Amino acid sequence: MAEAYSLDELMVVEASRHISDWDTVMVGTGLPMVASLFALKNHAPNMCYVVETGGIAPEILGTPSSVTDARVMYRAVRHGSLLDALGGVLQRGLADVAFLGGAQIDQFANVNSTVIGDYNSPKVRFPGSGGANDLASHAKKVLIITRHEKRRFPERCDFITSPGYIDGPDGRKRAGLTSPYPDIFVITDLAVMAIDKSTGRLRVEALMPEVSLERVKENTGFELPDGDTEPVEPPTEAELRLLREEVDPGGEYLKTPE
Amino acid sequence: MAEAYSLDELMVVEASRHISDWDTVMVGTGLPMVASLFALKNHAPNMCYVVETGGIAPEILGTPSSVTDARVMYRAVRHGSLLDALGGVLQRGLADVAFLGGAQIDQFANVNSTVIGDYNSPKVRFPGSGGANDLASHAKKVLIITRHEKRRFPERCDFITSPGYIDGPDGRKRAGLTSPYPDIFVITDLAVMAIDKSTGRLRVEALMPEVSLERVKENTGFELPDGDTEPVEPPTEAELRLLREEVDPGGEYLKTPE
Amino acid sequence: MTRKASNKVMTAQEAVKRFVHDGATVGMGGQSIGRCAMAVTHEIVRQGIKDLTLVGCNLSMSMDILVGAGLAKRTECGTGNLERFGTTFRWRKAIEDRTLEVEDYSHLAMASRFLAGSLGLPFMPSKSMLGTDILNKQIANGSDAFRVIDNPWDLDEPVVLLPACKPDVSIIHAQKADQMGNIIIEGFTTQEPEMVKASSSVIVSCEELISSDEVRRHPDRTTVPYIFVDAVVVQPWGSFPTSTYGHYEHDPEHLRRYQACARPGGEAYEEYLREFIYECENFDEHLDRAISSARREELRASMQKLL
Amino acid sequence: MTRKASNKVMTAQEAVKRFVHDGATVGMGGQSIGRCAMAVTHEIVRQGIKDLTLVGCNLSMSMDILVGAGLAKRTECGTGNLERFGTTFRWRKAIEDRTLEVEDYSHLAMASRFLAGSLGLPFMPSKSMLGTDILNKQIANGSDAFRVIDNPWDLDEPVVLLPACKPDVSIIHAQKADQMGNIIIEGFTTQEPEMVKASSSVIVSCEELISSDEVRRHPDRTTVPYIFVDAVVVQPWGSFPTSTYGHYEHDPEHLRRYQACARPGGEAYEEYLREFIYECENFDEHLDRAISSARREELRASMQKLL
Repeated sequence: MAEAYSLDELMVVEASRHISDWDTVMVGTGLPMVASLFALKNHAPNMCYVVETGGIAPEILGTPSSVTDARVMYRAVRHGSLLDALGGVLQRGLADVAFLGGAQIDQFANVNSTVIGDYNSPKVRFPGSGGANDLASHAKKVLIITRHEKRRFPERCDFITSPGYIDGPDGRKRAGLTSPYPDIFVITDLAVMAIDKSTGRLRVEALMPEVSLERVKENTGFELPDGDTEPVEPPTEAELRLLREEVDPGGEYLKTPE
Repeated sequence: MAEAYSLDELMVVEASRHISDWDTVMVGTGLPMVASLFALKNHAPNMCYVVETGGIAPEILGTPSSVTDARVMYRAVRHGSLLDALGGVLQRGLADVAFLGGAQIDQFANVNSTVIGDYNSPKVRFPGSGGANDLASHAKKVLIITRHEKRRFPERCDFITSPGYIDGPDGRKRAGLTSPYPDIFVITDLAVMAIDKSTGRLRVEALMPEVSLERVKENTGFELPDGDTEPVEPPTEAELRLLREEVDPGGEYLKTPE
Repeated sequence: MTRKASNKVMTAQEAVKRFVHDGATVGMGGQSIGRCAMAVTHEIVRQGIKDLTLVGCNLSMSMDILVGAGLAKRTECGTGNLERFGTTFRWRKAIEDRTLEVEDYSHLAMASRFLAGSLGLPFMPSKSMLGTDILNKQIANGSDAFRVIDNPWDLDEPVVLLPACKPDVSIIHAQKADQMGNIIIEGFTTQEPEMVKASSSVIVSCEELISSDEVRRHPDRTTVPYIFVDAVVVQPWGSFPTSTYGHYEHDPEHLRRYQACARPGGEAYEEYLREFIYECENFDEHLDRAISSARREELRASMQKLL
Repeated sequence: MTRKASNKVMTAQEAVKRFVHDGATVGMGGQSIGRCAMAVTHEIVRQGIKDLTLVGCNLSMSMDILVGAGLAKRTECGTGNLERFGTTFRWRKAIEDRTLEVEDYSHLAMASRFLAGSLGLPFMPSKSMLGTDILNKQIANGSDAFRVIDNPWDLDEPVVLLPACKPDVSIIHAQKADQMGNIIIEGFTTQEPEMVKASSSVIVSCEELISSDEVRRHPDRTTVPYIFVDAVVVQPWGSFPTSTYGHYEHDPEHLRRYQACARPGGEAYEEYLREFIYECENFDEHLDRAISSARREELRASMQKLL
């Protein structure tokens, strides 16, 4: 009998599964950092973890609290600058995967991390792009991790900080982005959504255990098409142990089940 | 009674006098390297010698034979790249002085180091710009050192590799150069010529000992206006000793008098 | 102006007096909870230098203090936050209240603007921000900072041009410097190499003053040579409560204490500024109030374990 | 293509076979009489890989050999020469005979083109070459490589745009590398950091293979990380007769010997190629023919005195 786990935990484990061994992965802060660290320690020991602060292929120590944390620089093969990482690796086209979070994600997988309300008279101001726009613009595959709440999934973002498919299947191409048709996955505590390249819109690909497509739809502010879904594999005991004991031992990012 | 010296030696000493202590000087290869090294050891101990290969403020060991020679990197405060030196110091506007040589120099102090004859069917092909174009384009003051032969001073260069005043007083400004009105000095074994900013043309400012303006004119392919000239100070014994014993001890660059 | 090989060691007080002026554009070193130039920032607050435009990639606690103290009129940056320790609350409030001008960029876009400045170029191309509101809404707002042109070698390819960013003065905290102003930054370097080289003046505070002889023994390790630097302030713990790689970790306690005052603002925030900045003659006095020596040892030991 | 952390150590023979192809654009490491990638160059000559476009800032003896051996169809560079040791005679002759296409740049212009390539940008602005024939005659010749536009923020200011230069393969010689391909260049780095990062494939020969553990102990010293590198060739003396900073000085004797053959060309040059390249199975055999062990000790000792 498998151990109890929280959907937050499974979300992180499932997100990590979208990283393959040997991938070069450009990693944002927060949950992306946790899920990438999990991948590195679990099934992708040869991945090249790249931090926007410039570290290349660090071995990473448990639970960094910032991209400037010495834990994300541990035994890197090179320390460098923002320009090296975001320009010389990412914009240069060498990131297989980029991994970010976001406050709002819309049906085209555009991400808003700038503002709720009007840009010129904001209701709530968020931190802004940081490296997120760069990550979403230049990687071959984009992973977005966020908790599934209706307000986080509006039909249109109040402000597009980081491009998804913008407004349809050829939106990125028209905008002139160098990576015009990337795979994009949105991994939440309820489901995995992916861009359908024929529409440029998100659809549900997989559901967390005991979560129905209906429940996902109820918690999503834009329309999701019906279609086949797969169940997300629960975490193994070994995965849970790794997550709890090495990746986030203090539970700084993830709650374990009560 | 002063020691005998060659005009080659005086040319180098005189050229060095155009470098002041504390100047940041971007130095090309050959005689500019020798004259700048002389300035550093003689009267400008605090100058910042910058080599295009990236060395900043090296202390320099005697007679380097190349900008890649370890002698020009000796005890630098930083090693770097071509981009650091030519982009980050020179184009950035931080060079007080740039110091170069050249195969042809015309009346506007334009320099040719590319080709004799037509560019598309060359009589003689030279090495090309190297950093010379960058030096002449971006420094606040430009020093050019060369032996005085008529064929080296044509009315118009066969090919403008490095800009002087191009075609008149506002030639550089019109071309869009960031340093539109630099001082330019041409130091030879016969004379010191300088740009007259009202005409954008070279005129003789100083004459080597026992050299007449007539002799300079005979050895120059373009017209030189009459006007006041000063005599170039002969080198002191201490200067000659420094030149011969520390700067070019093997006589690799300069012949001493027979 | 060319900076010379003279002795540039001075107090933060003198450095700020000489190189930071009302209305200046200030390049902010550090990022998030790492290596922010806190000592120099405090001195700017004490001297009340105002109408500042703060520029950088991630602006963090040092920026938030200058905004909170009412000294900033504008920011140009990629983010304002302290990651796990929350957002920059005084900055957020000032934007929501529309008392602060902001220009938004991606981190790469800001780094690219500094790169242009560091190379003496008027602008830098970028392939970021295309198709987004960072570009579109700011252009619609009449911002002069974004141009989209066709790549002359592929007319189907739009390219963003961004104007060079050349701060009047940059303030950074580094591990090492010598008295000439040669700087060694260890670990991550953020946008600082390009930003510093793009700046008209540069103030560096450092954990450790080393000899120029040591610099000349390892010229490969110098991050920025002295020709870009104007003032060297020797200030151990100069980035507290943010970390300095190799020296000490960030201090979660003091970061939370600041955030607890910055979030509500008002009296709580005024009290923070009074207790920890205005009433302190210098940064050492701030440190005496803010952190015990036992705690300092802990943060040093904690960093040592991560190297 | 993304390069992985696998073991990339191989012979020059294998590296050239896998990564240098007929018609390739080849980025040339080193400069003048310093750190040219001679071992890899010799292997290209032995394998007769042809129709090459050679790119770099200062192209030197390695370029001259490829031109002299009839393998180059074009160069794009800032200079061809060996400074005190004379010009690159085979290159000069080929240009004068109009058997080689050339595109001329300043050194900064070429470095800027590599910078664009290394950042994934289609072009880079430049303020060099304005008002000169490098620009004007090549534009008049119909070259597609130069555009002059107005600075959008100051319409009175012309700015040159240069297209990114992205070599198919770069060949460089470094002091140190590990088997993953992390590279440490000591001393001057020429245009190599940008050129290497702009390239689709990279072959590095090195004086010394170090452990990845050593690389990870000093991440501040890595010049280029492994994600840009495809092949590591361990070849002490791999830049002979040019120098490798920290290891050995250039060898004036062999440089003069080469120049004495390159200047006249013809039989003398064919003989040089035969004796020192074609008849050698590998670079070690070349070294055995070209320099005695006593002389090697002299050049090593001579470099040690300069450090």
